[in-house]
Amino acid sequence: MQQFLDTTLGGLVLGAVYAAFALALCLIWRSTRIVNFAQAAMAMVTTYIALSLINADVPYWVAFMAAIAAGFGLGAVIERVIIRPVEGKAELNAVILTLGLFMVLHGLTAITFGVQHRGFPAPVGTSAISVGDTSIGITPFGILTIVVVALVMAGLVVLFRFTDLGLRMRAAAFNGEVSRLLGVRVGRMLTLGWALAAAVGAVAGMLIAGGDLVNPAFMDPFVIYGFIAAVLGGLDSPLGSVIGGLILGLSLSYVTGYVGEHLAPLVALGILMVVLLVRPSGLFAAAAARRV
Amino acid sequence: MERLRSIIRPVASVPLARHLVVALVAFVVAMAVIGSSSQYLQTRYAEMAYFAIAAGGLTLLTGLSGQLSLGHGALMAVGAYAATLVLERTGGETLADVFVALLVAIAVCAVVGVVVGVPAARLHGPYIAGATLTLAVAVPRLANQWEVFGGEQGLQVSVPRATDLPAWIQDLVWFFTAVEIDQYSFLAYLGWLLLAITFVALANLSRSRVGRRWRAVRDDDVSAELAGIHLGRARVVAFTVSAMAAGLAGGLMAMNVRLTAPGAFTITLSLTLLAAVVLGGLGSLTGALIGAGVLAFLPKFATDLGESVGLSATQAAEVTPVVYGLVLMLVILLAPAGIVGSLRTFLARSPLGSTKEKTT
Amino acid sequence: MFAVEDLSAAYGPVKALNGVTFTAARGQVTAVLGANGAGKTTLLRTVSGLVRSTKGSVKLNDKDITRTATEKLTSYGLSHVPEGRGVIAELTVTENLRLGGLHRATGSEPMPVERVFELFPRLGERREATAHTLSGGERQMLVIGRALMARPTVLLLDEPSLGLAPRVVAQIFDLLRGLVQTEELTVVLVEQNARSALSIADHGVVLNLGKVVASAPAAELAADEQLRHAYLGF
Amino acid sequence: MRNTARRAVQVVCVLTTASLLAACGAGKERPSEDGTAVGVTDTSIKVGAHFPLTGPAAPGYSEIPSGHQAFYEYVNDNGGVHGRDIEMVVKDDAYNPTNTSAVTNDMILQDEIFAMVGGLGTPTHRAVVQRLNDDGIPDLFVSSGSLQWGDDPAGSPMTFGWQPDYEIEGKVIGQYVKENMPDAKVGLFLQDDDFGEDGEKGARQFLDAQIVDVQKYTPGGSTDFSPQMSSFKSKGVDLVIGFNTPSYTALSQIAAQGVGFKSKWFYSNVGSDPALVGGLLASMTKGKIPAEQGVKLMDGMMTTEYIPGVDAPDDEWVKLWQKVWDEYSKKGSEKLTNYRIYGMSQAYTFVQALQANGKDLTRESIVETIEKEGASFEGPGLAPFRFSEDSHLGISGMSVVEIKNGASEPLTPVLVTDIGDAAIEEDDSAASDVPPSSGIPE
Repeated sequence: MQQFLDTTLGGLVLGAVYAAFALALCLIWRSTRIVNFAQAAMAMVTTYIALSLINADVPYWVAFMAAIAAGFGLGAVIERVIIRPVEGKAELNAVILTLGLFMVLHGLTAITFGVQHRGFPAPVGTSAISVGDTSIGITPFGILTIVVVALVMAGLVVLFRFTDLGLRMRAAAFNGEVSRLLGVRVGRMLTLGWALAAAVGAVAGMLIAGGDLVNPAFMDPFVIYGFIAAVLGGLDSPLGSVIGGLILGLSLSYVTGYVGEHLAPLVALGILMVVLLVRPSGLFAAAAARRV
Repeated sequence: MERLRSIIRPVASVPLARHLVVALVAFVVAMAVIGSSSQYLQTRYAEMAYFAIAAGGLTLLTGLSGQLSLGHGALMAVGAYAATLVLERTGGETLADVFVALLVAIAVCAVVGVVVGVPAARLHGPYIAGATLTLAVAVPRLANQWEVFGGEQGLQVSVPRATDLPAWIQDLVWFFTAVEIDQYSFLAYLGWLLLAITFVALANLSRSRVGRRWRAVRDDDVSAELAGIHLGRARVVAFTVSAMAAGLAGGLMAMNVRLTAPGAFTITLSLTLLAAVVLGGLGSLTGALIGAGVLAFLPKFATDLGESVGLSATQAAEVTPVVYGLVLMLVILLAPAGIVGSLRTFLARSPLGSTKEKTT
Repeated sequence: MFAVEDLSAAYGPVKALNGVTFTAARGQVTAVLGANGAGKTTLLRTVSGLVRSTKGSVKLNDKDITRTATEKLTSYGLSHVPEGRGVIAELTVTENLRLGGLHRATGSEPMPVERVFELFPRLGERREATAHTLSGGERQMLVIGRALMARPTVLLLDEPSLGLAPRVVAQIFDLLRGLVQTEELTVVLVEQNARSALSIADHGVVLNLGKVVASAPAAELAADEQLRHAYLGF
Repeated sequence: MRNTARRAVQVVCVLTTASLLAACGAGKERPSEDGTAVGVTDTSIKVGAHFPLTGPAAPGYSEIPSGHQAFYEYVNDNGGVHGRDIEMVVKDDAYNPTNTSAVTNDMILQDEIFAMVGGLGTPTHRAVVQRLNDDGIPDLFVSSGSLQWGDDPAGSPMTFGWQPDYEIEGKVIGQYVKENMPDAKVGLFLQDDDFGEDGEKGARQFLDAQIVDVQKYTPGGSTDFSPQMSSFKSKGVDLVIGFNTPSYTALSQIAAQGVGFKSKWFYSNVGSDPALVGGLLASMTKGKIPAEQGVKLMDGMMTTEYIPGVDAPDDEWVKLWQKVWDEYSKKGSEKLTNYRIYGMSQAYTFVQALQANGKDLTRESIVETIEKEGASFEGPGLAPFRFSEDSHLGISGMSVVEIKNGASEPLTPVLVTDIGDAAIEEDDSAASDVPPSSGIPE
């Protein structure tokens, strides 16, 4: 029972980060109909930027903000310079392009920062919280992770539901031409979409890295797990992404805890295939069925 | 001269015969080049051969039927483990053992190809990319599940010693290259022989009715379906063929590396294969060969280059993936047809090229 | 005043517009008519900058807007209502309308969403509905209402009658006629349904194969039997 | 036909280009076998080894080759061995067996090394043992305690171990725990390969009844061990014995804290360096706390020791290593660490073997020398080597120590034993060896 509780709590924390990451993928998908396979590498780069700042004695939360800002800038530049030419072209092109970007960012980070594992600090404790005599399987940092992800989601809801900017971004994503006719600067909105997504990705990177070792490959599992979480929720639906992330986090935590860590990717593949073949528009699709 | 033409013309007009001639010429040249190379270079050529086989299968799939697979690293793993387990049982001391192992690797991969291809046929674009990428990560981890695969440290692969090879092969090689065959050159010859055979088979297939169907499916699946082509079936066949090539490549890789372990089949391997076919030009076998050559020889050059500009050894090792990544990006942004495709367009535009096109 | 002069455009080698010239007067409805493929929609898309013109100019109140970016036109007071009932299906009715008001004509007062609901009470009843649940007529009301939110002086309408029942078309055209009078709008109405269009238009322009073949007061066009048979299909 | 010809030309062009390109970089004639050994000239000996310079096993282990190289330079500057300078090629395999196979291939065919000395890692080196033995290349002093380097001299005649094997380490740990903590509920934390397997084998000789849970990890796999630690916690484990590499010591500590699992810890020698693990822990835990405090987290952990380390600066061997390191470290700012001492100690043994071999050096002769004389080599090891024609296993014993303030305090005298059911005996004889005044073995 104790193990089940610990595994569940661990899965929730993991799921929260998957959710944030899936949310980032979802933002990009909505704005440009592209699955960004370089998202994990971008988040890794911003996390390294934060690490260098922390090692230069910059306070943790300043570095955290710097990572978000760096993500924002990186996302904007990448959309403008690299992605814009393939927007609206054959979807294979964008897939190959983002995979190439993944390799380049990966390699350049390794060359710049080295490939060794480095410790990454956490702003709060990473020891389990005790209630009376028994400790429960969640740490202050785990709680912080969930809170931060919840804040990010709340922020995005406010942005998209209640602000004019959010309305412009949604319109640009759904129907670029009509939006242009209504005066929306669609190009800017798409850039902003990528920038926001990369900033959310940067948050996910910081949350994964905290209290753990980082190396240039530390975000690699997110290339597939983030994608699966997003597809699970239906790529188009931010709420779906969040729920997809939590489901995936819990599933993988149970698999790792009770069966074996090495089977986690296989289970993830199984989940993905079942969703794609049985419910192609995702578990929480609102609109018409999508073509997979 | 006229008589010569009359002999050549029928050969040239039958695709199979034409491909056989090209392959034969290429193989003889390859033998000569391999025979006169150092042992180190022979290992590179052997590597180039198995990469080319895998890339050939992948380029056929992606270029002709429009399906992008990032899971070919996993299929190579399946082929490698199949061949390794067979060699472990048979002892791997004779040429026959080697061929049995490779045939089993191909057969197993054919089955896996169908199993993966059926669901994959229903996916497209980013979905099939994500699913096959997951496959590439998941399959090698199965080695940790069952004892028989040897876990993380993998299985050793035994290959025949050169002296155990049939005498006629030893003589033949000596006759052609004036150098005694050894283990390294043996693996290089074997690789190039199988490469030639594979490419003839693949080239023929893409020229055949099956190939035309694949192209139809790639270009416009709705019309293809209206024209009576069974979409799913065409895609599954394409996937299976390309899985078989990956299986053969995996088997050869196992023999060359002499170890089969999950650590060999990383995401990077799959992405690297993709880089090879994109660089050469999707759908082009010549392109796949060029791409494979780059895969086999680039790492050393890129690493040396990195070290010469003052990077440490570990940093320099990262130059290679950066180059692969840049290749993927630049080809997509600047020359989506790849090297071979761009050359063709260029030749077709020049007056020389256009007359050539007419005569063929 | 809205004027198009010698406007040409092409899709690759195909000339879609070939020296089109006409003027739309303030407070009037100018109908652009012609068969399918005559270049009507291309004309509007070229005016909006969605298709690049190869020659000629577009003037709005004597200001040259030929090369103005599409996104800026609403601030100049020009609203283009695209064909195919270009609602943004994923947004609600209110959101669509709000979006329309975000980039108004420079110097104009914001228009309350309620004003549109007064004009189109049907939309008011469905204000929180997602646009893809609307009927064809409702969608057409929504895009017109949305365009009005930008306080335009010139309204370009692309095939508002497409796929609608005659009763609904009549209803929408009535509303349009009313708007032109109360808001002093300049309306360019592109229509295949020439009979209905001419019934509310002041002036008519007939296109064929990208060229203007006739330009005359609406009543004159409606009376020209030969022209009607050749180009207008009634 | 033109088409055919063009195709053929294309293919030939590709091949030719490839060979030309390759020729610029690596065109070398195959080695000639005319009596002199490959990699040996009158003035030099070239050796090579694979180490994880990158990846999760790199922390600590990547420092070992710098110890080797510093000691070789020291020897070279003092006249070399029989007039020959020692040159060492180091290749990174990132602790991935496939890479090991590839870089070993390069070392054999491109660098043409005489012998491999100190190649690191159980799963990694296992991948190349057969290859090295097939090609008759001496494979000396593997940096790993797996049994396979030494328990089958007939099968792998060219391969020699160096450090105590994991089975005898498991036995020593097992006996200590059984005698001193008979009520402990033991959980094993194992690397999922021969490393963990050999250690488990030794420990089970004494602790079979006390082991209540076994958890494994894959190097290069997940770095989150919360599930494993949760399992220990739920099974009531109060003593964990870990056969793992240093990063995984840090990661298991973090995961244990994360799930609130409290226990005593006993890490095998390879995973226990207090300075390294402490530093990793410090940087991973709360904010920026100094490494010394991270080292404190290691306090009370137990491990074993078979060569003197940096915490014994007055030891004669450590004084020698300090002197060599101060003079020959490539980057003066870096400190002497236990891993560099490990490398220098191995290098010392190799130089010792070369000296004993005499001037006529071949691949066969060096193997013969170590088999005949290796057991009497005096060196930094606390216990003697077991080298003979029947065993290529390395150092025969160790003492159990407890970590306090980043230093180790002996809990037992040196305990010497062998694989199988050989008895464990106290034997301090080799611990009193001191280095020759020149610092170079004679």
